Amino acid sequence: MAEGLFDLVLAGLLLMLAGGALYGRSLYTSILLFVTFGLVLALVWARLGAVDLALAEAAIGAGLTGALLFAALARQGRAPEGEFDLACRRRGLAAAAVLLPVLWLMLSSLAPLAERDSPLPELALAALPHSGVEHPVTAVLLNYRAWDTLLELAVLLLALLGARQLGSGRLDTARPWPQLRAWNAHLAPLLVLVGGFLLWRGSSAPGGAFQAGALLAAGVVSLRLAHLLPPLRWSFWPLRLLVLLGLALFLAVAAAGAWLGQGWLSYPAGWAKPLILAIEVAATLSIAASLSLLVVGERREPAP
Amino acid sequence: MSTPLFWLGVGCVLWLLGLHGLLTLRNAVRRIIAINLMGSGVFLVMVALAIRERPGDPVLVALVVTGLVVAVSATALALRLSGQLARARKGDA
Amino acid sequence: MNAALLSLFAPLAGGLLLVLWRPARAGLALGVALVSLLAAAAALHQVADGTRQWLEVGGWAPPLAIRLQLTPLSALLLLFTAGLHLLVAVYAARRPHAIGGADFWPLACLLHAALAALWLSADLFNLYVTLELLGLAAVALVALAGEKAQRPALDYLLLSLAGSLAYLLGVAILYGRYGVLDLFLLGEQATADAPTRLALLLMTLGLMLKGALWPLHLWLPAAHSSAPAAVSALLSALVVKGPLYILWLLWTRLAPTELAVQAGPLLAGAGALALLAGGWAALRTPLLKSLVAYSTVAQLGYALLALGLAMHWQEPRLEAALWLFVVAHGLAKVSMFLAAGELQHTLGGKRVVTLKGASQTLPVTMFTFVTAGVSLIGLPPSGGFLAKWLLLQPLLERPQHWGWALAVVLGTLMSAAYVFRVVAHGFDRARPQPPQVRPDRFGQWLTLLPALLVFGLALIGERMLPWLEGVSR
Amino acid sequence: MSWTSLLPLAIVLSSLVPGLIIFTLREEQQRLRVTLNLAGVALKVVLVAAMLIGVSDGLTFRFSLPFLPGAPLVLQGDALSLLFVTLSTVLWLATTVYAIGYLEDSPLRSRFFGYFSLCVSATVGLALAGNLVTFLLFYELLTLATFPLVVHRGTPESLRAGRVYLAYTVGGGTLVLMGVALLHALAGSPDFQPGGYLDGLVEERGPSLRVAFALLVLGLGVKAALIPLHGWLPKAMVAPAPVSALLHAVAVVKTGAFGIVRVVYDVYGAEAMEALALARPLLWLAAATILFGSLRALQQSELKRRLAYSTVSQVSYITLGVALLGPLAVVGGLVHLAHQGLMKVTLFYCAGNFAETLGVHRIREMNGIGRRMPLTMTAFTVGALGMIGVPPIAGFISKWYLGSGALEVGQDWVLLVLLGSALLNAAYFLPLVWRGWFATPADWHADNWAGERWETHWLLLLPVVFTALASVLVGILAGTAISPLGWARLIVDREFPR
Repeated sequence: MAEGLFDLVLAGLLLMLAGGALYGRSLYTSILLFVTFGLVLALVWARLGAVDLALAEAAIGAGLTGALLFAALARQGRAPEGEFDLACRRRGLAAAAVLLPVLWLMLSSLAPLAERDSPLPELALAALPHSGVEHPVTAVLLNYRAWDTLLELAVLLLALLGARQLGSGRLDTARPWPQLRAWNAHLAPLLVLVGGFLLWRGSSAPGGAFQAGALLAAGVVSLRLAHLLPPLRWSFWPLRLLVLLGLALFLAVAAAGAWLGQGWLSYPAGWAKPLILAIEVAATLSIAASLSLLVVGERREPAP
Repeated sequence: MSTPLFWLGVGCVLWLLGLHGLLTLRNAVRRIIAINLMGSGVFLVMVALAIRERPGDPVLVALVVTGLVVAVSATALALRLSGQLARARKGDA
Repeated sequence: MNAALLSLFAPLAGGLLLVLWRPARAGLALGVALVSLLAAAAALHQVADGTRQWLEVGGWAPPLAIRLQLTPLSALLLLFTAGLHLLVAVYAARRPHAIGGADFWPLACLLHAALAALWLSADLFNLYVTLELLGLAAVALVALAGEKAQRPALDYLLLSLAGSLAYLLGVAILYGRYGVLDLFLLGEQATADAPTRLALLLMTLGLMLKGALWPLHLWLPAAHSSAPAAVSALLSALVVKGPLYILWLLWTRLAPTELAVQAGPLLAGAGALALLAGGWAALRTPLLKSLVAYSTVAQLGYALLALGLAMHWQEPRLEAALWLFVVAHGLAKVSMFLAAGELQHTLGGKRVVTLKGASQTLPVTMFTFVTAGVSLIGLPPSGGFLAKWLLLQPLLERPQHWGWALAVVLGTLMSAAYVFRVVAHGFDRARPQPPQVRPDRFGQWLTLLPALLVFGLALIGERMLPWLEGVSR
Repeated sequence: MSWTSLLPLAIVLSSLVPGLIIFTLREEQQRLRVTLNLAGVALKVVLVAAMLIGVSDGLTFRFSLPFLPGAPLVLQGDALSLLFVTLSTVLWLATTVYAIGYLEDSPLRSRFFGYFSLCVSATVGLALAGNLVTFLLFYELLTLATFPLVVHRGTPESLRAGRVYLAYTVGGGTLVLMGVALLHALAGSPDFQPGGYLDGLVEERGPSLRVAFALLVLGLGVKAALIPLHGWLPKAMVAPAPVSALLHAVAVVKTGAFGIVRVVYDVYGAEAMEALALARPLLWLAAATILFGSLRALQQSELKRRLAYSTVSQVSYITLGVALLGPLAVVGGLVHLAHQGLMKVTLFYCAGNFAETLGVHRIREMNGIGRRMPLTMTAFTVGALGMIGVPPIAGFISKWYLGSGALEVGQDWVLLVLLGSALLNAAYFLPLVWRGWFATPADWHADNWAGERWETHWLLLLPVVFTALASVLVGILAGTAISPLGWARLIVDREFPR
């Protein structure tokens, strides 16, 4: 009963925040509500037992997206919006009138799904001893469905390459005040430590490359905002190497497997654990580098 | 009403709410938020399906992690684009 | 299978190298495309007898892990992708104005890799990731054009994301219902119940949005026409075909026959309307590249029509027609966009009227445009004709199906009208527009190549048919 | 691959290859261009002669290449195709000579001659087409190759005409495409064969066959300028004179008529035509076009437009002969294919000469032109009299056979149509002849060829004299086996085995 009530409160909060984020009076409010939404969502994941997700959501969903949103707001300024006039309201009502029956349709046809189950979890658990890790989610991510993960690193790279086409991504940051500098100087190593811990934990318990990478990125971003780090320049090749490291290593392992007869992305017996660990470390560094560049990447270099 | 079914419904509502925003809103940043809400809705549906059994379905959770990273990458790109556009508009004005 | 993997690996690894190692971009990109092309040819050779090969990624059995499949069709699409990438890369190396920026090289390689991964995948969620990869690569390429392309790029990105999320929700529902993600395992189990219907509906809408299939095509003309010429060529020829491929897999391999039969006329009707609406818009637009982009909308209508009717009548011949349309349109569209870019660049204007006298000032490019246009119209002996012929045969066999044939006729007439609209300006000698820069001869002849290949397609078409039709069923 | 299978291909290539090379030539490479053109013509003449001999000896020439599933590309030399091939080749020869003279010193000649050769290749390929799919291919190719010729001058007027031309021919081409595709869906695409190949289907798929026939005849009727599909033809007169001559005497209008012959006799066959009751509507359409074209010709004040409407009328004689479905009438229709070609090309050359030499475009400007240009005017007179049907010029022969053919199958009313048309022809041609010879000379604004040895450029004069002589000769020698009449009888003997 108490659990049901908790669910109800969480869900109500979630939906209210979502509505507020969409239709908030000013853009600033909207973004604030959206970041809060992310945090509540992380709570929901935790409540539903998906700790990996809770961590990922807190770090990536709420933290990083929030940072990106505020950065976008800073670029956009507080331009008057003229968003919610009468025409918009009419449009909104019309769309709602269309979508409500859709909701009913969806709910009625999805209801039976709550009772079914899947053969995959059992298979995943049965194969776990051979996967090289103890945590089933990590096994899925880096072994059973490693191909998805590889491509997803490529997606991240593409987002970075796409953002690079857009000219200066530099934030016009004010000079940081001294406390921030001092505070960040202590915060950053802490973030690195926590990130490393998450990464390590990932093989046996919730946590892993993405969560760790996002935390590291947060550290880098805060250091950079405090001007404790030099500008991150794309033209600096070790940085590019860092961005590519995870994907390159992953791809090399895949290709080596195919070349040596194991099969595409098959780890040789006994090598699964070290290889997965190596890939995770490399991926963490790459993700951290990519995400930091996405947030605080410097202006594109002059054309050669 | 079982817990999975409840969260399944919440996920659907969230997805539709996002869709509604995408259909009606014009501001780029708000539309990006709407897309993210749609994404959260889908993830909620997936996790709701994952907790139908004990312990939860690791495959679905892993899929959500992947989806989350994809979503954040795309969001980052979209936000940069919108920021650039806004800046260009300010430059024009 | 290893050959197919090489065809995928080469552009992926090449893309990474190009990011890292910046000098000698063009050469490396060309090498990558060439290797991929050869590997794809080898892959096609392996399955040319109509067999299908599986690869279980990571060595895990199917329901748990991802499977890749190599069929004659996917091998052919690999070959097609690599060939077009090579061609565009050669052109881009020669004509730097057509690419927008140096990042074209890695992005084009990654786009190629995304498509290769898509053609090979047989797993619904993996297909989602490849779709996102494809979408982001395409958006990044569009953004290469600079400021004027940012609004279209953002619209493209947002709608593409919305499409992906609709698709993903569909995937989630199917997984919830059947507990597996492998397309063929799902195909064995699928029944026509409410969750399956809902999932298929969501996925179809999402894919139609991503593939710019009418009526969800509104983002396409702006995005395709504002991109640099080489990018437009890749986008129109290749990128929109990815979602179409998934749509085809979904409805012919996964969906229960009963549902496919029901949904067929809807898709076919959308296709017929796409033919008309796209053709009409192409006739009306004052801008050259926008005309070419609308023609993509119209041409996708043929493919959608073929798909819908193939579903409705369970007719494998129409599936062959669908893929022939895709290949013929891809080749013709590469030529057409590159030619349009060349015309724009040399004559210094975006509008169709600036082509006045182009048949004298740029005869080869104008000829390229016409040759490609002839295939789009579907005049013999082009690949477009072959595809249309295959589409028409089942339509004409029974008088009650002649209504569909009428749509094809109208589409043909419309495409003739917009192609000749451009051509007529080319022959106008009243006030010819003088070229702004010296035309590049090699580039001109290069753009002609794919248009000529479309005509070659008609000669080998008969041998290709078994690869396209029914083999992977 | 023996020589009998390669010969049809070689005949098509003998104009296609020079044409493609000519496209790449620079404007000033006049000599090379002329050499290439003439070499192509000469080669084609030799090849066609070889094939003529072969076919009259009973050899078959067939070249085939896989193309569509169940429908290969087939080039085949049979008696009927050779009639058209020979006509095209001879007139190509004459027109090439004429065009070299006509276009001397005008811009964009490489492009012109390139498309000109393509156009002839398409016509010849169409004549040699061994099945409907191949026919369709060359039919569409012809549309594409003639469009640049129509808009060659690049003026707003010619562009407008080009648009109209395209609208009609692409529309017609699409109808033909649908007709061919429909027939393929019903019966496949076997080779053309005398008597047709649809016999087994008449009972079962009668309505579908009727629809296919309507599609084909309407589509072909665009090029054959059957009413109401003739609108493009007078407008296309803005093209340079050699193009008008070629379009009107051979390439475009005749392909339409030739296609109708093929469809009626070698796809449907007389029996199926009877069984499906298709011949009668076609006959009416042809008769109406004959009268309508002549009436409209009478109203024109511009020479080329009058000739154009005359073409509308005259080409339908072929369709008329075909639709009568009797052996004699078919002989008349087929022989008219050749005769009308010779006579009409003569008339167009003459009109071109008048325009080029004296700037004469309108009929009233022709007054007394015979004194300034006697040779051209003589040729014009021959052509005009032949069109009316005065013996012994070629036109008389065709009308004689058409008339007897109509009587043979009991369609006596057709005689009235023929008679009426002859009177109308006389009414619009004889005044021209009278003006040319007997009226007081008009005041010509310019005389581009005053004081030279000949009345105009010799390259313009030669083809005129040649085709006029030929028109008379084929009339006089009609009784011999090598005349078009003899050949048409050979075709009909094979078509209607008795």
